[in-house]
Amino acid sequence: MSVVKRPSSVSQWYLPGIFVGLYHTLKALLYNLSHRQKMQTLDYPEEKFEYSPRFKGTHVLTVKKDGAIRCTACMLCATNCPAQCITIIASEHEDPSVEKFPIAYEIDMLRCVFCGFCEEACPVDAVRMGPEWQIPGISGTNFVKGIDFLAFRSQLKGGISSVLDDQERHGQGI
Amino acid sequence: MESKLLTEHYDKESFRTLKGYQELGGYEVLKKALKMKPAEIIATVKESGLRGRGGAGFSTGTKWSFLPKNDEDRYLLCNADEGEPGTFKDRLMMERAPHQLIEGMIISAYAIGSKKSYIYIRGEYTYPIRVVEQALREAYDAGLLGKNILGSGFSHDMDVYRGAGAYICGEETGMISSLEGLKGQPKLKPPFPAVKGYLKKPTIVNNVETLAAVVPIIRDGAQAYRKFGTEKSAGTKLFSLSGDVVKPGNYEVTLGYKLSDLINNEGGGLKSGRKLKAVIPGGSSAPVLTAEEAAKATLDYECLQQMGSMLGSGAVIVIDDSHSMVDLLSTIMHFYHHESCGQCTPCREGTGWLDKMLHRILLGEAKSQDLDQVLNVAKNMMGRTICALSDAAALPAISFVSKFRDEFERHLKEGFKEGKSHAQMHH
Amino acid sequence: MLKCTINGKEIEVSSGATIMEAYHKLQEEIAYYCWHPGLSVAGVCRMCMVEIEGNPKLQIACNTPVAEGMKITNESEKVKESVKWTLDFHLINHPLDCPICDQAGECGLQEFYMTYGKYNPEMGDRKVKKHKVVDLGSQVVLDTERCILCSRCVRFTEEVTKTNELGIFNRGDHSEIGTFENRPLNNKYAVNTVDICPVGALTSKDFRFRQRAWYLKEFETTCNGCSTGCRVNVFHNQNGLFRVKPIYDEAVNGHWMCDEGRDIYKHINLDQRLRHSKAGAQQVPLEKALETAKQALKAAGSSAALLITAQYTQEENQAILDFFSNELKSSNIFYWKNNEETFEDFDGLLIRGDKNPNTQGLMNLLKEKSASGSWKDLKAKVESGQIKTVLVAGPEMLSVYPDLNEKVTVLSKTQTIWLSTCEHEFFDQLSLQLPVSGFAEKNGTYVNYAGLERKIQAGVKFVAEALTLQEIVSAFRGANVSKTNEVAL
Amino acid sequence: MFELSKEGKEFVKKELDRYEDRYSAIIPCLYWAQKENKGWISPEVIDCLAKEMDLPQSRIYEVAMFYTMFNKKPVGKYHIQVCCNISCSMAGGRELMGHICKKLGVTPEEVTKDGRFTVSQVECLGSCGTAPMMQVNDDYHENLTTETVDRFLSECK
Repeated sequence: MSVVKRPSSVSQWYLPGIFVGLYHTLKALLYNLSHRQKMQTLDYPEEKFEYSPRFKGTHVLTVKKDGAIRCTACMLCATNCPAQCITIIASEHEDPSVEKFPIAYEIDMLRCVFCGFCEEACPVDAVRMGPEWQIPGISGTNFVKGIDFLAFRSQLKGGISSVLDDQERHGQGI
Repeated sequence: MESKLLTEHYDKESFRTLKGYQELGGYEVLKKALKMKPAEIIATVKESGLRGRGGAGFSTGTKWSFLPKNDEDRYLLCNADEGEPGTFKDRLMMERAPHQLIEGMIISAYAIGSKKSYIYIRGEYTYPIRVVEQALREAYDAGLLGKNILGSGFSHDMDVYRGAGAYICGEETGMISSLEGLKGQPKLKPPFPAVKGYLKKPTIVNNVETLAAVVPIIRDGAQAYRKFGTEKSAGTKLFSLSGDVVKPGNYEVTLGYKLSDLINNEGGGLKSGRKLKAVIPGGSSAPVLTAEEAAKATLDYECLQQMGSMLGSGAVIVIDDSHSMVDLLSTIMHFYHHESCGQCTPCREGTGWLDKMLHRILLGEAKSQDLDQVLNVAKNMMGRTICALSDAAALPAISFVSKFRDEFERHLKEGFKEGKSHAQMHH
Repeated sequence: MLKCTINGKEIEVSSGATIMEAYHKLQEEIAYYCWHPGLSVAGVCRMCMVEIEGNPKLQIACNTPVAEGMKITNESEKVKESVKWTLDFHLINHPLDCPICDQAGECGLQEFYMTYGKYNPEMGDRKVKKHKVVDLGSQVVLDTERCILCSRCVRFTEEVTKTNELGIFNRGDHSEIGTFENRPLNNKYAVNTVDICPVGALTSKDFRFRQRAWYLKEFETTCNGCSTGCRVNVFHNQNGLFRVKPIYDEAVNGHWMCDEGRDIYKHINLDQRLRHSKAGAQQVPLEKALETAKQALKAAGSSAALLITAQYTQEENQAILDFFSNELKSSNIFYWKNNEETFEDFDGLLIRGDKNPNTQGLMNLLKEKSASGSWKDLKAKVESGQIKTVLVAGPEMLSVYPDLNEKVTVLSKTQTIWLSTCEHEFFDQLSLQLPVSGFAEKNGTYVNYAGLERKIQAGVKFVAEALTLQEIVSAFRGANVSKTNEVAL
Repeated sequence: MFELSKEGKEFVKKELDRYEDRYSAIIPCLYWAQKENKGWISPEVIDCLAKEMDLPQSRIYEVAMFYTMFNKKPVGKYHIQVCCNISCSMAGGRELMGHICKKLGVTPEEVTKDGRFTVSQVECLGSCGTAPMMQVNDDYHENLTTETVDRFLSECK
């Protein structure tokens, strides 16, 4: 059977509790003031936390070596997405070796649950979940992000190249 | 005993002309045959045990008896496509004795009651085509062809059709498709050609040598023909000997003749200082025999069947120890990849796959699992297509790799003696 | 009749039937590509291998005739291994570009790969590269790398349309489907080759990249393109109708349909539809429009006229004709016959000159009502002023009515109520337009040229205010047609 | 534009009635047309034949592309076809072909600059007893050695 432990009478007094609390806060304050580098907190936004590659943040549309986005508009991500927040409009590419590409690829960031199903479904490593998650905006902002944001936003510095490139793919005869 | 039933007078120049041929007893057998009843001729051929000389070895008499008994007009086709690598006997027969073939065909046509026959000759044989066409003109002028042959009331037309370069047209229904002006792609069986062949009419397709052999059979009778050869493989056959022998060429020997005798006596044995490594007994589609097996083999349908190979078209290719089996198999696979007609998927893709694998093995860029892969692919190609080209491609692959496995393994380790450039030129 | 057992199930087939027809009749699962019930047997894909008791070698089902008491199975290990390898042979030179292939989701290779496929590809060598995105003609795009050379399309152009545009060129694994240079695949049944192509080698230009197969629902109906009345499947989802494919129908269209019929989905989509009733160019609420129409017709009484086209179902014709003869007691019923000169044409297969689905049906009803007036009579009466109010049951397929302009200019002078499915700027000259539902939005029956009844069903409902003629007639009879704006997709 | 000569047209007419089925005349007519079109079958040839024989182009094109003896590319005056199959490769057929290509300075299937020669590798020509061998246009040259080949090449004008 369990015996309930009652707190001792001294700890029920009001003042000693305050002083013990203040003591710990001052101790940490003084320690941090003297050891600036060891502090855990980051000076956001100048310093940002480095998330692990597996972190499921804002989507990234990877690009091919020639700069065009890798996505072939095969709709597998849109099909696999539980929140159905990806809309893609495919169209014909004039280069017959590319054949099909998306003229519109939009993800509704408010609906997206960041589950990563789209990343798993993609056969050509065209969509990935990036390390950042900050998508600032107020009620008026458009949270449905298109290709420009997903593939060429400034943080991506010109686009992240896909693992699978056309020439390699054809080269291996797959 | 003298076993030259067909090639007795091949050395005489005049044998090619009608006059020369008739002086040596030509077209007498035709007169005799026209007096006999067609059924009697078929019975004699069946009794003689004559089997197809083109490659399948199917009993000719039985094949003729598949024809429907009604009076629907039917065709006799002579298969002179001779695409099987290593075979060059039909060419010799057409160049030296066209009338022998024509006479045999008229007798066969009379036996099966056909009013029209074609001789389908491969396109590359321009000279034999000229010789046969000349012989046909002579026969027509002499009243041996056309209306009411020799007053017997039987009329028959014969024509030459020139092929255009496709190994697949050596296959019965492939040839029929080619004759019908289509791509030479084999037709689905059933219906078999004897029931619905050329233009959906009953058709009999026989090899040049088979039809020529009808002449001695009718002349001397079935029993005289049976004296040659073994109990199940009766008669004589022309063998095209080639490869590393001193005297390659065509030799007519009785069936059941020992393979080693053919190589050493007729063929003059191997070139000096070389040892026999392997023999391909029946053309490129026959599984290869190792030197030991070749020593025991006799040239007839049954013995080679038991040794896992086949008599095929009788093209004996002798391989001595100076040649690499890997190189040869790669050549054969390239041949079948080039000649597959592309209709059925297992053969169309399988021959390409085998060819690429063998090329990679030849260049040494392969592991020993690839050898198992070759066996696996070959086994799963066989027996699943319309015609036997996939078997003809798979059987050599299986026999080469399994019987000379050590040489293949050694090749993978040491690489190709003559170096890569030689192999690359192959493609 | 022959009896045989397939996978243990007893079945009786007519003599001379092949094993494949027995499988087809029994709806038993068997893998095949080159066999097609409407074409000759090619026997080249070698997938439909079956094991027959007493026969050591596997036989192809599509060419082996059934013999009495044959025991056939395609579930034995030997058959599965054979199909698995043959499928692998199909796939070793296949480009595997399913992401950009329209056939994904309904592709024969994917389908049989799931049931028979081996999951680790063993072909390490370089694949054969062939021509991709080949323009075969106005309707069809070809990709020879995806092509498995089953020759269905070649046999189609040889046996059905007899136009011989397609052929298989070269030899071995370099063989390619194609047309000769200046003879593109432009016959009127070209898109049938896209339907019968089991893989994504032949894709339709009209449907190219517009939708994924697994996003589409389908419903069965009858094509309203001409009086043949082919049985078709319409593919749609919430964004609209996307394509039309034929369904096998013994009596009328067999396995095929024509290319014109494939465009009948276009006029149902919202962009071409008349969505609200309009008075002239002014949009008018539905109830008010119906009210004014009712008053006008009631006022005109027996001098009101009806101009009807043969584009409506039998039930609709019945309702509107009864309304005119019983309620309005008017006998001014006129039949609008379009493109008279090509009316009796027939191309030998499916396409008929009479571009209305229900001509026969309407003729029967008009004969009953003994109304034989034609457009000329109405035009004369309108110009002479005898008729002031005209109700026009306008055509649904405007493209097959080239004389539309003439009718509208004449009728714009009087008070005209024009019922139309689609929008057209000419109609703004008329006094009143009412939206009517298209063939894909209503149940009903057409009667085709041969008098056969051809059912259509309401698969979708894109325009809330669109009514059928029965609903309009019941509105004229005072029923309250509360059109909620629920839209069935 | 390729146009059949007068006797070419007669030949086609004769061939069309010679066989039971009009399609059988395709191969003989292709041979004739190839001779008249300097040794190869161009699409114009097929167009002309299709009009002449009143047969679908695709069928004639299929036959032309299927058989190896109809050349799909222009060939030189002398079309050297070296056999590299089993017996010939054992007798050095491939080395011979390498030698000819090097001597004429041309890669297989291409035409030499002066338009005289084309070298191509072909399958078994049915002359394995007299390996190595080659076919030039219509006639066989057997039991070749590099000397006999060089002499033959120098004689060809």
